[in-house]
Amino acid sequence: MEKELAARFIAKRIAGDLKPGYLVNLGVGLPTAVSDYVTEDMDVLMHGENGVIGLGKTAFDIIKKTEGKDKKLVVQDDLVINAGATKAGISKGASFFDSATSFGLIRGGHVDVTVLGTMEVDEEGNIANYMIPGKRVNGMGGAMDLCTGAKRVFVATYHTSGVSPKILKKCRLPLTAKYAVDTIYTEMGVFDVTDLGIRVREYNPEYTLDEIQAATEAKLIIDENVTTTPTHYFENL
Amino acid sequence: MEKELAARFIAKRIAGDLKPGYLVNLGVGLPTAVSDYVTEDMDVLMHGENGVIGLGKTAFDIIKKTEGKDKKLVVQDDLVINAGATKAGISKGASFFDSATSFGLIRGGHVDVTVLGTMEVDEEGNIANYMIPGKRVNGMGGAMDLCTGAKRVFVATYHTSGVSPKILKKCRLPLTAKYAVDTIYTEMGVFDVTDLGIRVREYNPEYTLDEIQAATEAKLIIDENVTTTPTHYFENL
Amino acid sequence: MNKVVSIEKAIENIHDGATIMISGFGGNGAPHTVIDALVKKNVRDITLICNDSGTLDFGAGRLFTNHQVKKVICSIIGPNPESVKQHSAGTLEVELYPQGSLAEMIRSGGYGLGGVITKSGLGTLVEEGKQKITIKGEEYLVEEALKADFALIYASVADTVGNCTYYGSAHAHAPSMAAAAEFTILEVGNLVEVGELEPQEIHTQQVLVDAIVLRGGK
Amino acid sequence: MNKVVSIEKAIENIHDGATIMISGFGGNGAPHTVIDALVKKNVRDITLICNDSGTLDFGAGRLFTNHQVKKVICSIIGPNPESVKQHSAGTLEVELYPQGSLAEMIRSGGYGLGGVITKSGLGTLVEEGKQKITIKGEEYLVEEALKADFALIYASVADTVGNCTYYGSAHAHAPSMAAAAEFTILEVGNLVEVGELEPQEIHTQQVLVDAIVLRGGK
Repeated sequence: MEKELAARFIAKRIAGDLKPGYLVNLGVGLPTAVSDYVTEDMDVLMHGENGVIGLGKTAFDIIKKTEGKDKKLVVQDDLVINAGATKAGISKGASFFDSATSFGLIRGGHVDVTVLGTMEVDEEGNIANYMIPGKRVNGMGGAMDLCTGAKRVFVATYHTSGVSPKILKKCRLPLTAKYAVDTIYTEMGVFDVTDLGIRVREYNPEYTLDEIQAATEAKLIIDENVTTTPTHYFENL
Repeated sequence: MEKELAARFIAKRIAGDLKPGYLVNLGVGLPTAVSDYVTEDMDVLMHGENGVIGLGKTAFDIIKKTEGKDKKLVVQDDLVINAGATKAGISKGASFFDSATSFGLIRGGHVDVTVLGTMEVDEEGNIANYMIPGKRVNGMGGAMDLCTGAKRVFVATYHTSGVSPKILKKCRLPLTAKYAVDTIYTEMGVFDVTDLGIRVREYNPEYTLDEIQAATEAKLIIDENVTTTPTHYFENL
Repeated sequence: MNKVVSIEKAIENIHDGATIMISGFGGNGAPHTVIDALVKKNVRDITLICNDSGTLDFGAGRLFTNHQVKKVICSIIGPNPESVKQHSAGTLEVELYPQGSLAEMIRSGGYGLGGVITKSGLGTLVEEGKQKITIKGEEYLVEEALKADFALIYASVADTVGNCTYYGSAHAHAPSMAAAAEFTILEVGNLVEVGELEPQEIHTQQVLVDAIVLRGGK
Repeated sequence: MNKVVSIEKAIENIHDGATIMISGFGGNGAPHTVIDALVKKNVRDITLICNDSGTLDFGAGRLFTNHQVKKVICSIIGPNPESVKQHSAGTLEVELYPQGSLAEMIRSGGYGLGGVITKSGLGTLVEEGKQKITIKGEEYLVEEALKADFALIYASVADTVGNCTYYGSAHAHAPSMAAAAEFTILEVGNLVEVGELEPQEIHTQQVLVDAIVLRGGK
């Protein structure tokens, strides 16, 4: 699957697993695209760890919105941004709060799903997505809290780095969190981390199960419940 | 000094030590009377541990006040109460917040003075004011946090229980906090807890220093700086 | 998701033996309508987490009068003679905490922290049997996080999805309790439409509220 | 007590080597006017506590560009190449924390708690050299409280005594920073009279603010 199409397919597939009422936090990069497939009728709320519930998809003029009621709050450069520091809109019923509250909601298990990109993930659900020793230092941001606290951790990633598998027996890079990941979404399928290892829930029929195993370091569990990804996830990407 | 008059004298004397900008928390009982001697020009703010800065002296109709701007907040029985659960007013610039924030302000040293009544206090500044073993259980409420966190702990108390001294060498009742008290205000005078023991800062000239020592179990430090309480504190009580 | 339900529906899953947090301070700001219903339903053996045991006929105190509480975790029981009497008689277990520690213990339960590192209670009976920890040479007491099956809270105004704003002394432990319970019932004085509350005036976020009932049960 | 002062007066006591907390998230909601003045004054050897090191020309990031920071305590430095470069060159000390731990560490410093009991960072490099604690059979990491000499924060609206309300993404760590510093300078977008903010819409209380400056320095 071509890379850009793969990204959109993964995003759409994840959106399909978001249930009404879910509070969802999207990491930067690949995960951000999930919001493109979240429609209003899905009743899903977006969480920004910088202190917002109800992040909107598109940036509308938040300043104009408040001019009516609370003139005193209209300050030229007070914006709503998402966790990637990009200007964002808000949806109806949105709320603002401070970082301590925001991460309280995360650690307290009130965020139903966090979607994160990764460099490595392994069969114990360990995830490594914040640093490569000897390379440019970035910082973990909110990833460790999200991995530890969110009710469900979804990984959105290309199946391989292009050179080598990303789904490993054991992560080699410094971990972001241990035993954290619930499900891995790639262009090749949907993979649940279970106590016995990584189980293929469904796969993209463009690939054979053998091809998928070949692109994966961890031994995949393939049982009689495995299905192919429903065709509608490949449409209107 | 007659008991009711003593209470008013103690309250007025404490009010005299409150400086502009101070955030002050008054305990129930004797300390509550301090607010009677706090005038607006003193620029002192009252803290209620139930989540208010700017508790007013008198209960005015808080409901009526908000009717103009925020109609939706007008609920028949939403009141401002003080920590003694009595209806209270608020002053201009008042703010409401939750208990976690309120005690954060206390523990974080943002309350400049707490005024507490007591059963016992000793020369190390230990204070025992919340329980008598075998007697009716009450609970410590916010007293332990206030004693531990407030910048200055003032004790407002009658000098003796009527039967025995309250200012002891060592508290006998279960402690509310260790090394907590800064100053003790009684009808007999003002007593600072120092590293060397309890020093008489000033005394009520109705008593002799010998009489005061006789009513005190702890050995008092009396040095050349001791004065009598200024006469204006005895006026307009 | 409109969460407004009847009072009967809201409390239908509250069972005997449940751990319940109830907001309010001396009964002020308590969810009186929900408490009414709880008294009527006569749920027994409650472990109650609250600021104080209220008074005989106001706030959470009414549950003591009706002998529904097995254990109370709070900071004051003095003003409710019934709770004091039951404690003396050995029929009510009482766990007392400094009010500020209690506030953080509830918040910690709701916000995924294991406990509270505080000086409040050091050198007193409160520290008995508890862990201590030394940080930068200073000693602190560790108080463990509190969680509950249900939180019953009150707010002056809320929208139909559960965003709400407290007023006056009704704030207290309510926001932390909403986070610390599996199921939170919000009693509201004035219900408004979604969007009527500005984002910055919301004290408790909709995701923490599971059911909404109207004060008076209308 | 009217706390509005000139920007020069507000920062007059900020000295070389000071520990300074600066609010904002990716520079958004940062006190840009105060940062301008700090750059102009050229205060050196700062220990900076902030969410992130901003970008080259926005927010706290400008202090790196001007080589004023000796050490930074934050959760992200990636988006500011200057902070990354100085760190690689060994001229900037960097202490990274999970953002949620950082938030609670600042709050703990402001609210008199010794530290934070969290699972974030367990089993990672973050736990190295730190205390752990077991509560109800579960292991947690202890992260120590943070305090500062100065906090520089921004709010959309404030009254002249320092009560203020944040808006949008400007909230972040500002309320905790205001509590955790010895001296807090509040930069405000719109200044109003005392009494214009309703008690329930105040996010940070006047007692935490020591000086107020107007955005743009007017």
